[in-house]
Amino acid sequence: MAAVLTVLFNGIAYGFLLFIMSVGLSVSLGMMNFVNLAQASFSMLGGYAMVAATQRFGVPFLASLPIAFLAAAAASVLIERLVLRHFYDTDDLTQVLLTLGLVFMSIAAVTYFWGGSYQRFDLPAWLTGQQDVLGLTLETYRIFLVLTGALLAALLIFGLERTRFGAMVRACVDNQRVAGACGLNTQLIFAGAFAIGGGLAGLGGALAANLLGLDPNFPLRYLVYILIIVSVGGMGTISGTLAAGLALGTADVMGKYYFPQFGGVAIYAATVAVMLWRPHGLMGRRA
Amino acid sequence: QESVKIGLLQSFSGITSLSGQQTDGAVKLFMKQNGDTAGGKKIEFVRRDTTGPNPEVARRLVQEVVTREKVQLLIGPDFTPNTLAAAPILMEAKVPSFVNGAATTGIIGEKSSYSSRTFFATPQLCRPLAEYAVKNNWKRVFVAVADFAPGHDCEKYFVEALAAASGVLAGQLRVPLSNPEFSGYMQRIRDAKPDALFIFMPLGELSIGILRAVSDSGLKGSGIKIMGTGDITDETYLDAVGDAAIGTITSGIYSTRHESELNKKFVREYTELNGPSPRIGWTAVSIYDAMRLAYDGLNAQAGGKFDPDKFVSFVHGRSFESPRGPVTIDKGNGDITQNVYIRRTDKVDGVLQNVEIETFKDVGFK
Amino acid sequence: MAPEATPVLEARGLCAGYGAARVLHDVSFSVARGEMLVIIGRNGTGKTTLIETLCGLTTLHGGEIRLEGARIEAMPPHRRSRLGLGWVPQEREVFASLTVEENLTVAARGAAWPLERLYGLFPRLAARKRNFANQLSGGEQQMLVIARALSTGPRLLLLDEPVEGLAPLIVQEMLAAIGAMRASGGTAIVMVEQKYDIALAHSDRCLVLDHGEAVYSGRSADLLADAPGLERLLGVGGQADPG
Amino acid sequence: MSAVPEWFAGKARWSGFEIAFWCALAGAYFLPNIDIALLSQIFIWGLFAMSLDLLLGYRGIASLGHAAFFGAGAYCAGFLGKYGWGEPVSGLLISMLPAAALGWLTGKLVQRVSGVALLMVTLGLNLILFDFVQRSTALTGGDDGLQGIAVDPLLGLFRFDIFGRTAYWYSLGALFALFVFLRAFVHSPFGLALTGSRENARRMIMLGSPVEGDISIVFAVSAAAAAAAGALLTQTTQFVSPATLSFQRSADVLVMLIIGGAGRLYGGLIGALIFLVMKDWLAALSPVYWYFWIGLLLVLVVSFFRKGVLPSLETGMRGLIARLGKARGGGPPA
Amino acid sequence: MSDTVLATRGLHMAFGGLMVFDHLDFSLKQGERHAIIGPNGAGKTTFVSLITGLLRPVSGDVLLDGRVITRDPPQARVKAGIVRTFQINSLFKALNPLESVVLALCERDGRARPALRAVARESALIGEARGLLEQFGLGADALTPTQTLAYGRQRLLEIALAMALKPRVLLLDEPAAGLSTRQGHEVFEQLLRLSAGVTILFIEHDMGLVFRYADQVSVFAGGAIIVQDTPDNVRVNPRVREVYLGA
Ligand SMILES: Nc1ncnc2c1ncn2[C@@H]1O[C@H](COP(=O)(O)OP(=O)(O)OP(=O)(O)O)[C@@H](O)[C@H]1O
Ligand SMILES: Nc1ncnc2c1ncn2[C@@H]1O[C@H](COP(=O)(O)OP(=O)(O)OP(=O)(O)O)[C@@H](O)[C@H]1O
Ligand SMILES: [Mg+2]
Ligand SMILES: [Mg+2]
Repeated sequence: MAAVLTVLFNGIAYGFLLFIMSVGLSVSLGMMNFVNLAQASFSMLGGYAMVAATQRFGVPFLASLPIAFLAAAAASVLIERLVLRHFYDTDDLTQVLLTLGLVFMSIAAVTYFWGGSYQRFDLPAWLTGQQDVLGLTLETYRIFLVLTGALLAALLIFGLERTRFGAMVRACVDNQRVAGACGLNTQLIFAGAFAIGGGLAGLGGALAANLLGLDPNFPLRYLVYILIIVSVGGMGTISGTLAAGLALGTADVMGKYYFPQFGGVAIYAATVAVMLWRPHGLMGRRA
Repeated sequence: QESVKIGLLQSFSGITSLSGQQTDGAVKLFMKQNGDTAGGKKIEFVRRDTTGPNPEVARRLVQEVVTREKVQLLIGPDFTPNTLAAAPILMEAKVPSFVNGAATTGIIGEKSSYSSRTFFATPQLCRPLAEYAVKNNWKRVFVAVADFAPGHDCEKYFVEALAAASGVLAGQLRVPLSNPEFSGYMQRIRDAKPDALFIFMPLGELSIGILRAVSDSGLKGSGIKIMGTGDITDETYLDAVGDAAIGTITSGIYSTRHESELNKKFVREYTELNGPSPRIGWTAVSIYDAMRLAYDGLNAQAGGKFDPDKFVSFVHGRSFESPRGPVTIDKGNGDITQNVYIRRTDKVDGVLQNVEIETFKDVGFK
Repeated sequence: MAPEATPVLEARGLCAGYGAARVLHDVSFSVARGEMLVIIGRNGTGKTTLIETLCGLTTLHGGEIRLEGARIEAMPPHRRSRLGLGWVPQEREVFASLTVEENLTVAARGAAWPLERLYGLFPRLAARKRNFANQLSGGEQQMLVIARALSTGPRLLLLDEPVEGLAPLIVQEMLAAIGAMRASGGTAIVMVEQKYDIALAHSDRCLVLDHGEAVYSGRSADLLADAPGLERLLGVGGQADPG
Repeated sequence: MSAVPEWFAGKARWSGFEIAFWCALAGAYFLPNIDIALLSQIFIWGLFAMSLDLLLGYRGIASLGHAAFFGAGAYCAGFLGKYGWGEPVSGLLISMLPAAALGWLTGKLVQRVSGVALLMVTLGLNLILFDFVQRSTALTGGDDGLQGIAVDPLLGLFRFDIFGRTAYWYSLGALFALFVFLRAFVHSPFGLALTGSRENARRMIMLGSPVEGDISIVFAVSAAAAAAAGALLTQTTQFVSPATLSFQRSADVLVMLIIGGAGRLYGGLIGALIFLVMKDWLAALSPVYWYFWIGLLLVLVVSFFRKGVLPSLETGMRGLIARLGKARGGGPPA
Repeated sequence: MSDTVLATRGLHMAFGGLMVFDHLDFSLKQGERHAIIGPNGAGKTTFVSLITGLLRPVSGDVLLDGRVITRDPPQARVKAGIVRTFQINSLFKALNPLESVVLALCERDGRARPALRAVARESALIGEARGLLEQFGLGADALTPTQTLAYGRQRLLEIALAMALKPRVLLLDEPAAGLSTRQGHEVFEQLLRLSAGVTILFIEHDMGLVFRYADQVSVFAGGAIIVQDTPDNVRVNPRVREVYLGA
């Protein structure tokens, strides 16, 4: 019984990790309707910012998280102003190609500055090891992930999805011309939304680095996972992304425990099934 | 002055770019120590990026360097599928090659009699470790391998050797190649209550991930011995694993800590030349040894026109002292016989190292 | 300061189009407080272009636009809107992924048109407020776009074929509401309308465009009474077919 | 007005550009120091991209798992070669069949989904197939590739040599044959119907068109062409590995098609040419950092050739011709 | 009753919680020109979509010539002769009018599926398409891409596409939308000239058009048909004035 509960908990923690990783893209795709694969690069950047802060400048881990957010947010706005804003009205595939190009460039750039190897960093002692909770032995970092993930989800759902700012962004995306003529400063709103999306991606990267490792190929390695989570959840609904993360996370961990012979196929099969069953995702908005 | 062209086909980009960096490092060091001529001919390199296990590209590049660049010797391509895809061309064009970064058995010899291997063959690492485990009374072993051909290979040899040494298979599982999450597997291993866990994972996210998971989940602290082929504690990735790697028992062909004058010189000069990062892994040694065989082979036919058949018959059957220890290239098929070391990962002077604790001498490639 | 003296909107010598292509040639007009100006003309003659030029959505090649005396032709669209320009686009451009209510609050400004007042004008919208805008019927979308423009509290309302697709009863109610706005708040209106009979009957002055040029400007009642003039200016239904 | 009855015929006619293009491909072989191995690979990728163009350019549905069909053809040709069917031309044709069936089924499966869902379903199916092939080492040799493929000389005369001469002519010939087929396909009423469904599926339904059924057909044809490309790769290299159906390949072919420009068959070929030549050149020039330059290439292409290189060139050409016509004072009669 | 072409029986429709109409019985006679009017959101467009099969009713049936077609897919209904136009133009933007009409004709004659014979060889169909475009006055625009056509021309093409299918029952959703009063009349005149023998059901908010061109008028409101009568009677009906026409 304890084993089952531990596995379940691990699945939930993994689910939150997937959520944290994907939420940046979820915001940019859902709110901005921009297929910004470069979010994966911002994740990586957040990870590297965290490592640089903690390892080189001795910043405590917790304090390095906002740094990761800000670094990625700044980079995101920069890229938006320089490149992406010229592509709001292009089709999905053009955006995919453009941002894929940016991902490639980021990989080479990171290799140039930080080298090709995996980054080493040590978590503070209080985040490592295991804790006894209600008779279960749980990994400390996973507990931390669950708490942070839940907090983040709550913040975003109530602070972004259900607010006027969220509606403004979606209005600008639906029709930039009309939104502008209705008095919305589309440039500013877009930049703001990109900052939030990029920052979240950076935060996700910083939190994920411990479990997933961090090297220049990080964006390519996790791109598919991120895409899967966001689409299964339903474009741009943060609650959907959370639901998809939790569902696929638990399914994955439970699957590996009970049916290890199925290997990695479970998550893909689940994706195919969900997308055929509900083409707009678990919580997709449009009818 | 006459020249000899050597093709250098390695992965210089992408996930496997570190081996490319080591290749460059080793070549640079060797040239510095031995000059840029061999057998009176100037050495020129044709360097191409295989971009990882990508047989279609590798084959085309081999075709290109052989038919257009007209290289006489080839170091590479790396990875088993690349090697296999290239073999027929090398056979037909009579271009001797040195295989490294590909460990599958049987890819040297009948597939291409012009090849020699300076790397290692999978059973070379798996069998000694099984014997070592049983000898130390870790009888019930759980086997976890990556779910792809090399993993299946390794699993086969290890389980065979374990049975031969009358050990017991406590359970086994195959981990998919793209797998960011191990906790379900960890629980499964814990449930099986083995004495030891044997791991084979390719270098990279999986090798790092599993050692971290073993440590984070508390499996390591619970008395289960963690062991595996040297991939999981390869020096290039060891620091990224961090303290989670300490205490891991691995079998390997080379450690920077290997006690020999030749190795100390090798490590010192390599580091001076290429800097401390990335650390020296077994790719560097494998390339370094390939360079030495190439030079020796060319020197042996100094003055004459390059003759691939003579070259191969000179290289096959050769024994020499490598930084890793004594090495013999098989006379029959060009595969490699070498010492295999059982190492324990420890922190030495604040740096994670693979410390050799036992030596299996002259282990064959079968 | 005499408010009656400065027109709410004054356009002088407007030349505008899309990119390098010119659609409007030297168009001038003005609208006073509480006044309603209709713009009529055949299909494709540049009426929508004129409205969009006022909003800042086209390429301006020359001319100036003053809103209550202040030059606005160099401003981006959102600043013009904040100065009191409200726009109802021709093609029912609702924010499709917002609910009806979000459409009405997302750009809301000022206190003149709170939600209740909008819903009072268009009760149909109140009934559908939780639905996404793209689920509405054609007429409902048209109501939504008008209500959205009102929600920004405009001093000058630009209406591009606002009665299109609306039931006759709703048209009457809407025109009545516009009349009330003009009377009480002094809101000025510029309206483009194909159904010139309705348009002329409800407006003070009119401007007739042809091939991007203003070919007539005067009192609506005069033009409505002048049948031959109408025939000459609005002619045989647009670019009539040769066959 | 006289243009009206000629409109369709004019569109279907072979233009001088086209003929010159194919002659250039054949003639490239005789250039000194040309990398014919690379060119053969470009033909194969070009065919693959062309097959995707049928789906994306003409029917407007993107597949993120097209490598599944390529790989199906590649493995099918591999198995044929391994188990004694070494004759290449018939092997190529046979290899197209299973993939066509697979495509038809995929079409059935996805006919009710579109957009992102379609991308994810095709991606998922591709990954599942990849996983299966890679793990079934006993059947497929897994990562090490299928061993023991033998391919007979082409037409019983030309051995597949190490210089890749036979491979060059064989791939070019197959590419051309399939191109002629696909070209006829898109110029038929069915091609027009596909374009109609791309533009406005709802309206097509209201014209009584079996829009959903068409998806299966176009998937099957596209899959068969992709499989032909895969089989060509196997036959010309006598090697097949799971890399033939990796996600990477699906992504690459999409990139090539978009670079070249979707919706005109040639786009895929041009895209393959640009992408592979640049990649080869950059990788040789700067092995460690070529990723950067390829990324930059993508960014530049979408920035300056919004709809792909070929359509942008066409528009540019047309503009130029119009300007020249004006300059001469003439201009086409209206 | 034998001359009834199209009918609905107890048609019930709702979107989630929103009931659009409840138990609707309606019939359309052969050769009739029938207008549907009613307040915005009364369900007129929805009704047309139910008949054409783009939407499925919650319950109730649609009948063509007395045969239940409620479960038939839209394509089958088109083949049976039920053809519609859309309230907002729904065209093939990248194709030109000639291609669009040829496409419609190929679909009508089932010539789109055999896949290797060139379109250019369908000279009979191409000729027919040209004739149709001439009739609608679109001859000069035959090769202009649809998206660059003026709105009024697009509106004509919308109708021409429907006519190309040789419908038995033609459903028109606000065909004069976006046109001036005068153009609206022209469109209707043209349509009626070309559609002898076709049963027509149209939705309009322009009463001038309704009262001039309809034989029968149905007024939808509040989920039901509140009045069905001749134009003259509908015009003076007090209920209709109250919910729809106004003063
Ligand atoms: N986005 C655009 N780009 C280029 N030209 C345009 C664009 N929009 C409109 N035009 C052209 O500008 C001219 C004027 O169009 P406009 O829409 O202003 O006419 P309109 O008088 O509003 O017509 P309608 O009565 O049909 O609404 C037309 O010839 C049209 O083709
Ligand atoms: N997909 C949908 N989801 C939810 N509600 C819908 C949907 N489609 C239509 N409705 C609602 O159903 C009702 C009927 O819509 P319909 O389009 O049939 O109206 P209509 O009579 O054609 O109105 P109009 O004259 O404005 O075109 C409207 O209230 C509309 O909001
Ligand atoms: Mg207009
Ligand atoms: Mg309607």
